[in-house]
Amino acid sequence: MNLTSQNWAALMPLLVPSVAACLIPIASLDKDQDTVKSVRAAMFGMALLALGVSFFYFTRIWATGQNVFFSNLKMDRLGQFSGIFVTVAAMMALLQLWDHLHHEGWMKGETLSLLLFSAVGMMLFASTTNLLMMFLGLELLSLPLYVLTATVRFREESIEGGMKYFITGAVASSCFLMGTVLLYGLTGTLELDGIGTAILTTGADPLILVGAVLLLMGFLFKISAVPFHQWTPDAYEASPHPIAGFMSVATKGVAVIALMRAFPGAIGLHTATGQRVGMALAVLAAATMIIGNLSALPQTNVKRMLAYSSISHAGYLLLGFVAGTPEAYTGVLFYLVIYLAMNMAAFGMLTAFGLVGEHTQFEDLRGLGWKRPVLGVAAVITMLSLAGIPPMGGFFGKYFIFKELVKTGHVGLAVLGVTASLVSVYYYLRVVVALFLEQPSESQVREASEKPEIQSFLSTTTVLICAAIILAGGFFQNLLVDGFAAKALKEGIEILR
Amino acid sequence: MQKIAWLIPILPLIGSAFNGLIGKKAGKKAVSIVGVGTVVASFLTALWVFFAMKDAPGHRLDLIYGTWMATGSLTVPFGLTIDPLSGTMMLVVTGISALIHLYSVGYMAEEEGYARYFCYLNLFVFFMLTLVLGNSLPLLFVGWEGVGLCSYLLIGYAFETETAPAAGLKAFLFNRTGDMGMAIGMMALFALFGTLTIGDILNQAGHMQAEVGFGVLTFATLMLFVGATGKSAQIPLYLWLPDAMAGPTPVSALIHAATMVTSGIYMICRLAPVFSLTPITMTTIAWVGGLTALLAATIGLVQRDIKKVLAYSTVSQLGYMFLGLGSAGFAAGFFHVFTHAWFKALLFLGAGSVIHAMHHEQDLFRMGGLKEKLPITFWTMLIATLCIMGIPGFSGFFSKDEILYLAFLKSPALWAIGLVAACCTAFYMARLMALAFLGEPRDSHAYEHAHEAPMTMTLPLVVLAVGAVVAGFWGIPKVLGGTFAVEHWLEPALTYGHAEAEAGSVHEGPAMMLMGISVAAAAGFGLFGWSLYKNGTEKSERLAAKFPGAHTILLNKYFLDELVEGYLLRPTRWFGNVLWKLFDVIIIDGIGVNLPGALTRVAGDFTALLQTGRVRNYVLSMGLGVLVLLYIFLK
Amino acid sequence: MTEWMSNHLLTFLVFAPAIWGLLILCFPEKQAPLAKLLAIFGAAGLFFISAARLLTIPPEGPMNLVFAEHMPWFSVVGLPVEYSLSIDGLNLWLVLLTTFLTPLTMLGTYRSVTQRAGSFMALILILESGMLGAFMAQDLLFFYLFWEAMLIPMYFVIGIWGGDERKYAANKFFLYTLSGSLLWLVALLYLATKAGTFAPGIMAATALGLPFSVQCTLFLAFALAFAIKVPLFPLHTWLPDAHVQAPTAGSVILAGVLLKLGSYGFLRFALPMFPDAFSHYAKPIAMLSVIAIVYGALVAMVQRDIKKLVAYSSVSHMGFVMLGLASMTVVGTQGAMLQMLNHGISTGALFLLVGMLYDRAHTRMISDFGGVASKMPVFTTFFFIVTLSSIGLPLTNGFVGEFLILNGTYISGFPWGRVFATVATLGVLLGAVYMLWMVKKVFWGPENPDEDSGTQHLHSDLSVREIAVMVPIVVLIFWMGLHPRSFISVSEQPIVNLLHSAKAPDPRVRVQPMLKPESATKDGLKDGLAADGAAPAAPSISGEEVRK
Amino acid sequence: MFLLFALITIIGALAMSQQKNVIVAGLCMVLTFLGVAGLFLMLSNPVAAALQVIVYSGAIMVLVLFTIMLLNSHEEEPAIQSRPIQRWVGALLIAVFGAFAFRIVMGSKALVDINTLADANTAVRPMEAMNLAKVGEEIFRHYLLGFEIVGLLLLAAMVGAVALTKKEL
Amino acid sequence: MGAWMNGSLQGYILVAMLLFIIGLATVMLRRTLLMQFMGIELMLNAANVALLAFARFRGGDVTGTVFYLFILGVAACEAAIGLALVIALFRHRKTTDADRADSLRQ
Repeated sequence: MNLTSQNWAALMPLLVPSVAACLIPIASLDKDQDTVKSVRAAMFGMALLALGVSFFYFTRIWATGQNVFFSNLKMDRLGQFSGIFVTVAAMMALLQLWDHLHHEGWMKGETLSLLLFSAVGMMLFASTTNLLMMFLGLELLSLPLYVLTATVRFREESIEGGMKYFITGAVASSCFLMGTVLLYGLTGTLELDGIGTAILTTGADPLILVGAVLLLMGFLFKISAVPFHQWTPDAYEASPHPIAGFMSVATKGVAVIALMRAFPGAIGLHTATGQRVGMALAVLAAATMIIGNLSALPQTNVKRMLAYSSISHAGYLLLGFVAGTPEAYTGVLFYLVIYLAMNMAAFGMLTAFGLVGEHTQFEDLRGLGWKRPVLGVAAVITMLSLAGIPPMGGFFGKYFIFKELVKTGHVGLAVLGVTASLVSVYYYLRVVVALFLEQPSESQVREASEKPEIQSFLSTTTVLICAAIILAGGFFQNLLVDGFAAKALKEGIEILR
Repeated sequence: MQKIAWLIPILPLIGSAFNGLIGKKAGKKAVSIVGVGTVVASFLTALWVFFAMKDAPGHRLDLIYGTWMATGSLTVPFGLTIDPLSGTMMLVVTGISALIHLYSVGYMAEEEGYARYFCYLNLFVFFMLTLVLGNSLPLLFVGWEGVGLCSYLLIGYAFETETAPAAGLKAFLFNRTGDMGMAIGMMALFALFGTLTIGDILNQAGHMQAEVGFGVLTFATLMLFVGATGKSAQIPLYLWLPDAMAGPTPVSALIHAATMVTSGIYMICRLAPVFSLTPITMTTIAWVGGLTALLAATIGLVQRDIKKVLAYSTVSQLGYMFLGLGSAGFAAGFFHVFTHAWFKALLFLGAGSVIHAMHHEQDLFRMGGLKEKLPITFWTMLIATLCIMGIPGFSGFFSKDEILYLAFLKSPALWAIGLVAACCTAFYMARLMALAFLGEPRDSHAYEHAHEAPMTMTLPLVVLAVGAVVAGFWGIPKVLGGTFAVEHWLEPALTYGHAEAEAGSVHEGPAMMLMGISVAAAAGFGLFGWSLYKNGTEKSERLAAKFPGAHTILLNKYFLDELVEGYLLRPTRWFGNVLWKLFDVIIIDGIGVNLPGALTRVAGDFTALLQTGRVRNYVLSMGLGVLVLLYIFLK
Repeated sequence: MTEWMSNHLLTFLVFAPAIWGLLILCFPEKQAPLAKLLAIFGAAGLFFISAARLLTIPPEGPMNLVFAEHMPWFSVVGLPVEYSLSIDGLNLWLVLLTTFLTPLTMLGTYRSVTQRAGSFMALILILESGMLGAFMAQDLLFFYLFWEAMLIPMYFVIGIWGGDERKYAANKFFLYTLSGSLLWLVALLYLATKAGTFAPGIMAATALGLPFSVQCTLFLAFALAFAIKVPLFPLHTWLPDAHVQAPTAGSVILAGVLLKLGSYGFLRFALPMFPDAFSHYAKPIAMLSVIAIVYGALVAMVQRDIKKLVAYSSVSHMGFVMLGLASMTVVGTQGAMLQMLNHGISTGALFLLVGMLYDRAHTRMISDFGGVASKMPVFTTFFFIVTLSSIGLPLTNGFVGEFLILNGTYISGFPWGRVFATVATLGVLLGAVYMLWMVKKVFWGPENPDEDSGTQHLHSDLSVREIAVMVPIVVLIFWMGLHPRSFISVSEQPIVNLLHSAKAPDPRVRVQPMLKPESATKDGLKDGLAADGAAPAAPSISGEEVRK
Repeated sequence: MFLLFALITIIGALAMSQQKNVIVAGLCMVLTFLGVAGLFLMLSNPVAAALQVIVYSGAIMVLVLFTIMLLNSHEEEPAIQSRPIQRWVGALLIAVFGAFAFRIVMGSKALVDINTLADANTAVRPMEAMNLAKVGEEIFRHYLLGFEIVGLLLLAAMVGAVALTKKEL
Repeated sequence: MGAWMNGSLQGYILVAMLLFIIGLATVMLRRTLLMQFMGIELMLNAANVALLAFARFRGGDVTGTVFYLFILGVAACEAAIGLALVIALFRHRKTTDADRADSLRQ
């Protein structure tokens, strides 16, 4: 088998992290890794380097504007977009993980390896149109995440969260698989395009629709749309903060992109099936926004709040699918970029403030903003962006989606969306209130004085970078949209034409 | 050269600014010079302008200095109008003000807030002159509200006491209630005429027919009259004036007797051509005036505070003026303003002199026998008393009689009311004089120290006394062979804009008889009061004991203050509280704002409950989700 | 640099404070005095620059958009958004009011904030940017951005430096305001996607083509957002909380400038974009305004906290503004315009003065005072003058505004105009009732003998700094009262055009005043509304309002 | 034959899902797997059948049973809090799904079409048994990446399992 | 019915569906983690049955078998991770009852 340079180019970004993922466990065999920082640094360095190289390759391909491929791996613009997306998220998670694992006092090389595996799975998941490969990508991204959720395994909640994620995730994968099989069986192909054409030509058999439902459910589970969302808060709470951030961002992102490939990309929107998908997504998006936002209100734990918030954001993202115009999908991609920054910053903030273990309640954040003002301001920017207040990027994400929603006549959904985001403002402001408007309790002050100063240079840096991206999304959105998101769509799945 | 008329109001303003900003540092002497000097200068300018006006064609000067407001269809210039009406009023205001400023120099000499006092007083003159001279209703309104403000400030001059600020507040709020009416009236006139310049309004009014029934014009004039009742202390807004006596006595003399309180009458005269188009309003004015005259006079019968007596007397006299106006006797009403200014200012200054001598004792029942100690005061006050009683030869007689005569022409009932009020007036004035100056001293200590006031205070008394005697001869009624010159003089102003001047009132029939009756009644009651109180209070107490009910009612001023407090103020406050605590806090904020918030919270608690923590339930909900999707896809 | 300045004056005005503020935000806590000084100098400098540059406009005569900057900002797939700032007769004085009040507020509260004072000043500067941007923005999305962004610094000002209930108040302020503007956003998007742009002129033209019921719905969405900001009864309940809890500077800015944005929004956008819907809803709006006037006054009357009293008086005064706008007459609208400035000056000054009192006595309860006049004569004088302005005494600014509004409403030609104007006059009376009642309790009478009372804590009269703050305000109070034309003449022509076209039956005339000349020709309205493109002849106004 | 294997499969599955004892349930599942293997045979796919027996019935089930033994928990523990509603909703949902599946499968025209087409084809040219060589060629020609990914997946699972259960932390 | 005896496509698909639903029911209704785990295995197997049936009736498509092999691998991986998680949880709680692991909720 001869591999052309194009094939290599498509393969390299996946290959490098895979190799690193295989090597890291070997390094972690070193017994001294608990005590010798250099070993840890070497492992982190290796992982970071691998991701960095991968990122570099992606940007290289992006710069040339080629659509490279290897077998079923389609590194088109959309794939490159998701690759950049995943590598950035993974790198940020890695940087935060360094701090977090030091705060938690537990460090294992396997974690890094699994993170890389998962990242590879994500890249694959989002850059193939073959359902079989998609399934494999799904499994490759999910299985390490189950374990990553349970990383801090001396905490029983951690294991519990992993277990819950595993069971629900396995059911969802099985459904995805069953859907794939049904579609394969009834259309005779595993390629999404072929399936789409077959549906168009032969019409939608009920069994094909069942297959489509099961497939859709697999995506929606990863996007954590209601009612497939219930694993989300538990898994996020269980996992280390950077992993939770990574899960919320990267998993959701690639699931959205994969869904984009599957539905508007293959089945098409104006077919009868496509319209059904739109209707279904409208219902679920509404439910997701409502339940996600409402459930976030009474939370006392910041991580759970952020989990519900990520659910509600899934609702906004799905609204873009409901609108279904090319502009709306561009908006969705833009939203994803901002969402990456927002959630990595939100979870990174917890790491950067040095909150560990059970101490992720709102009370634990009290007065921290004044203690570390720069970080506090970044956190505020993040929260306001999550709430969709201009001039933060989060507003424009919502703006692009709602605009198309209104344009396509879904005014009711748009009203629901803005109302939901009004509710969300309340709980995001609670973070702001805790950071800046409240004084720490006396016991907290005492505890803080006993503990050594928190070292979190890396995670702070990531949070600041994220805040910068958020602000850039607020002021230079045309750069992001036209230069990045729209290109990914236009030259990606051709739905812009 | 007439353009310098702007100096007339501005000079006192300069004085006020000087006294207010640097008066305290400059010392009392400088304050006195500036305070009095600017008003005197203003008076002299006014005289000059007055004569210029007399020479002007049509006895009228219209001076425009610029534009105040101009937008859309509304243009309000800064302009002064000097015609016989405003010219006379301007002279009265500046003249009497000058005298009272002079008087104040002596009266207030010991006061801490000397500069502040003169600041306010000068400011008052400025606003009063703006009111008088302003050529448009908004400008008139500036003075209208401004004098109210100065009245508030001067009544509350002793701000560190409990009562004075309260009285000031009361005065201001009653005034403002009237101002509200005034403002509405202005708006109505603006809507009607499309302008607020008095000259233009009167020009247009001249071409209109008298209104039949209750129309827009009647509404406008009634509202303006509401304004007049506030400023000129008529039913139902007169309650503030007696309380206003908490201010220094010169203030009472100037503001609450001679000038400000007559501005209501002045305003109606100013707009006489408009008012004469609305018979309903005119009748209302007459009746309100007559009833006020009676009501206040009866209350005045039993007051113990020397200034309160004079205050009710003022209210009563103002009622007379309105009675006159309402009976279509604009000239007569204004004539009474003119004469009243002299003798009432004199009465107040005299009372001030008494109070000054008695070390701020105001209770008549603690005075007595002051005739020897204060001869100038006594004699000048006696002249004023005779004036107000309406004894022939003194100014009050001429003006009051004209009003009573016109009232009779309007309705005999009004005349009867006026006559009763006149009798009461004669009685309480005689009572006042007798109690204060005759009999034995009832407070020997104060009596010992009593002494005649300094020059600055007695001089104005004398000047005013002369004025009070002479003023009446300006308007000798036709029935006595006079020409009622005042009417002729004011005619250009009162009939301004009318195509043809109305024929002057014709005197005939029972005029002499009516005059005789009223003079006799007044003299009779005066003598009755004199004799009753000449030798102390015993006789009167016996008389009061015979009519305990009436006495209590009168002593408590018909309980009107209590009624206002109980049925107006307290319910308003209660209503405000209800609005705040019930409507604002509970209904809008609670139900409208916090309830949705709380409901959202509860809904959030509920949806969070769905998260049971059991993985089986999670799978179940996923299954339900699939069912929903299947339903949507296969339906 | 100077050339850049003259070409980009508006950009400079909008963003300079924010950038300055961000710089100051970087100062460490220890350098707070320096930071404060720099902030004040910066704000004052901005005022002088703005005044010097903007007041070159000829005071009389017609004026259209005088200072303007337009450039495309982002036009992501379809809907273009413009970076569009301009200053014309409608917002000139509001802009100047903002730049004027900000340094004065900072100076006035120089010593009030002790904790993290540098950050406080910086936030005020950032807030100033937001307000200026909102006043100048001509593109509706751009306007919306500033409108929302402004909430953030204000939220922190209330939330960090506020009173005991500050968290509740700040959250309430934020959520309340946001709740209105989010629905507005949907309406905005609806109209913008129909029009294909956020330029108000074209949007207005589009709106006129929509069915009347849709116009009404859109108008209501606009009105809701603006009415909450104003605040119009019954959407006012955030105001007392926010005012009472906010630190002095916050209250001043809130009352002085922020509230104006609501009425400005009505004038600038809601009225010209939906003229029919506006006149359709003029009666309810006017009725709510009248209720607000009387209601605010009645509730203010029973307040025990001076600040809360002033807050409710704001409700009453802003009711006048809305009444004037609802009258749809030149006189009334001009009155509203002036009343906005008046309220900014007078109520701002009142809050400043209450703040000065609070700084000394640490209480704002009316019952804690009494006889303040003898302790602080200078303060009393200033307070009294401002009170007079607030109750609308002639020759002060308050009178002119209220007078024009009432007259404008009375002659509005609406059947309800006379009744509402008459009832609204009650507000003038009640205004005097609650203000002077409070003045009497606080300033007059014997000194409060209670050891713990506020009066006994007053040890010093106003300092030179505080007098320096109050003097310009007092000067303005009289200037505006004596020569209101220097303030409203610039808005005369725009308002005449606006109302003329709003009432005109000819659709071509109706959207004219909102169209920039170039956009009318360049974009070309698709339905040929601007076919002739000629500016409307200045309509005669004499016959318009006087109805015999 | 088909019916037999199908019944074995279904009955085994049903029995498994109703068993209280986990070990018995595991054994029932082996039965199911064997039934499935039979079905594969019916589908002329002996390779799959063999793998089914070896990997599922052999490896995976042994792993499961091994775990059961390791944990020493055979019996279902008493419920901590009975929530019958959840049970009933679940059961109802399953019933609905069952009925639904039956209706859909029976009503699907596409299945019938494929079936007839296949029958027609078989009539022409008998179905040959699954060819390993062809499978290998398919894997390495078209699904090489997939093959690699499965390899990665196995490695990841191994690393993960080790990370989770390694004795010392 | 005759076709049924010989195994028509519908029959296979029906069996697969039922197997899938029984697996789902096991996950949904049983509390023991291991039972749920076995339910998941059933669901995967259901997919296998359907897959191979389709492959057979689609004219012996080898892709189906390839897919089957991959699923086999995936199932093994899931088994490994799942059992590891069960063991890890058991170490903490000494139970395999899924309902008892509900410290994360709301």
